[in-house]
Amino acid sequence: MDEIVVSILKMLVAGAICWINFVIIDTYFGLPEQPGVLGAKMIGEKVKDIGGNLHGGYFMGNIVCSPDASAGTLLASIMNYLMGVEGGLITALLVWIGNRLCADPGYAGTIGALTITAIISLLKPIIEPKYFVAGMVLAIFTIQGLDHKHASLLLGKIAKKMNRGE
Amino acid sequence: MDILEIVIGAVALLMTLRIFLERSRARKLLYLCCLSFCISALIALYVKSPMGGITAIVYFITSTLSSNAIAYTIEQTKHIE
Amino acid sequence: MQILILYLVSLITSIVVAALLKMPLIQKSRPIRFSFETSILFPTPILALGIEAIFRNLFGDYITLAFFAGLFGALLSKYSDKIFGEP
Amino acid sequence: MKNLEVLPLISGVCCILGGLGVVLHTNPINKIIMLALLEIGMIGLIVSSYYLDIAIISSICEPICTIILLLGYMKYLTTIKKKKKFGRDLPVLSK
Repeated sequence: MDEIVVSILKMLVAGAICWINFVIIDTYFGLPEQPGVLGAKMIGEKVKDIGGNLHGGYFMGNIVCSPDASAGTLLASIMNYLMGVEGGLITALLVWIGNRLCADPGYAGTIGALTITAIISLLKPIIEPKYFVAGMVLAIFTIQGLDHKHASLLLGKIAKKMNRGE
Repeated sequence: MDILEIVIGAVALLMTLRIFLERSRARKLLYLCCLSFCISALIALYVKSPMGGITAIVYFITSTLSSNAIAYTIEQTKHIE
Repeated sequence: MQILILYLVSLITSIVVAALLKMPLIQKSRPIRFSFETSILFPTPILALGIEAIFRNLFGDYITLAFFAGLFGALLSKYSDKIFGEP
Repeated sequence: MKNLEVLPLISGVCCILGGLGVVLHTNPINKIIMLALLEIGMIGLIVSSYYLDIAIISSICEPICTIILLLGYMKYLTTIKKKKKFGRDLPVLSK
């Protein structure tokens, strides 16, 4: 019974680390600033119609339409769990190819994969890599699945504070 | 059954029900993206070998390509009608 | 220790070949985060390290394969817009 | 007694709900989204019995099928629009 509580605590801490990592990298590389492809523009306008923020809607649309730092974080933690540090490098190569197929420059995906590899290799004695996999799923659930209106308002506030958008 | 798999499975089940019951076409794509994250994590936790990791990466990137094409078509057809 | 030498060989080879192919040191068009150009600093070392990791897991530790991994990384980075198409 | 796994359970639910959704929805784009849901469940069922190579091939072929269906739908829409304009411009020939 005690192990379950400890593992849930580890999962929540790993989820918080993943959330901070991918939101900061995606915002720095200009996802809320403009829609990269035509489909992201449509999703941003639909999110604005239900009362959300336009720039937060562009952020969510860009995540759907091309693999960005969120995909880099999830796949790099998967390959760290299965292969070790070398898996992070293979992930960076494959995510770059996928980004170029979706007509995206590909800065956010590769740099997100490399930073989560560094963080996992630093924290390996305390939190095992398989907790990062479940934590990333919880982190993406709070943005894409729970409540679109409040999530887009929060993302718009972060983008305004980091001087991207508006 | 591990506790991690149970948590990811609960999230995936909730996403499946919300895709089925949602009215708007654009917001179905957001839920579909979250479901794709969940299945990719479950594949890696089920097959514990490097080949399972390669399968998860290839599955996730091609799923993103598919939803990109659907979103592009929704924008185009709105312009036509 | 030997693994570190292999990665260093592929890194240095990719940078030297990319400099011989007359690629710019950093992207010319501003702002950098929206430009599609490839340069010496951004995608070339990452591609070389990734190809080297795949080769080392498939075939084994050879220093010739590290050299070829750097060469392939530089060529893929140079001709990427001809392979994937202009945006 | 076999241990209950999570991945076949989720994939089965995805397959059943996707199949029901393809029948019940009426808009063509909604039908295509539900078909994507059914394909997700199918790939999960293939992986859960360890056929990894077939899973890679079928997940590469999935967006190609979706793109061909979407091209057919856009061609259908433009054909309907052109036929209406043609009939309005030359009303004599439409009889």
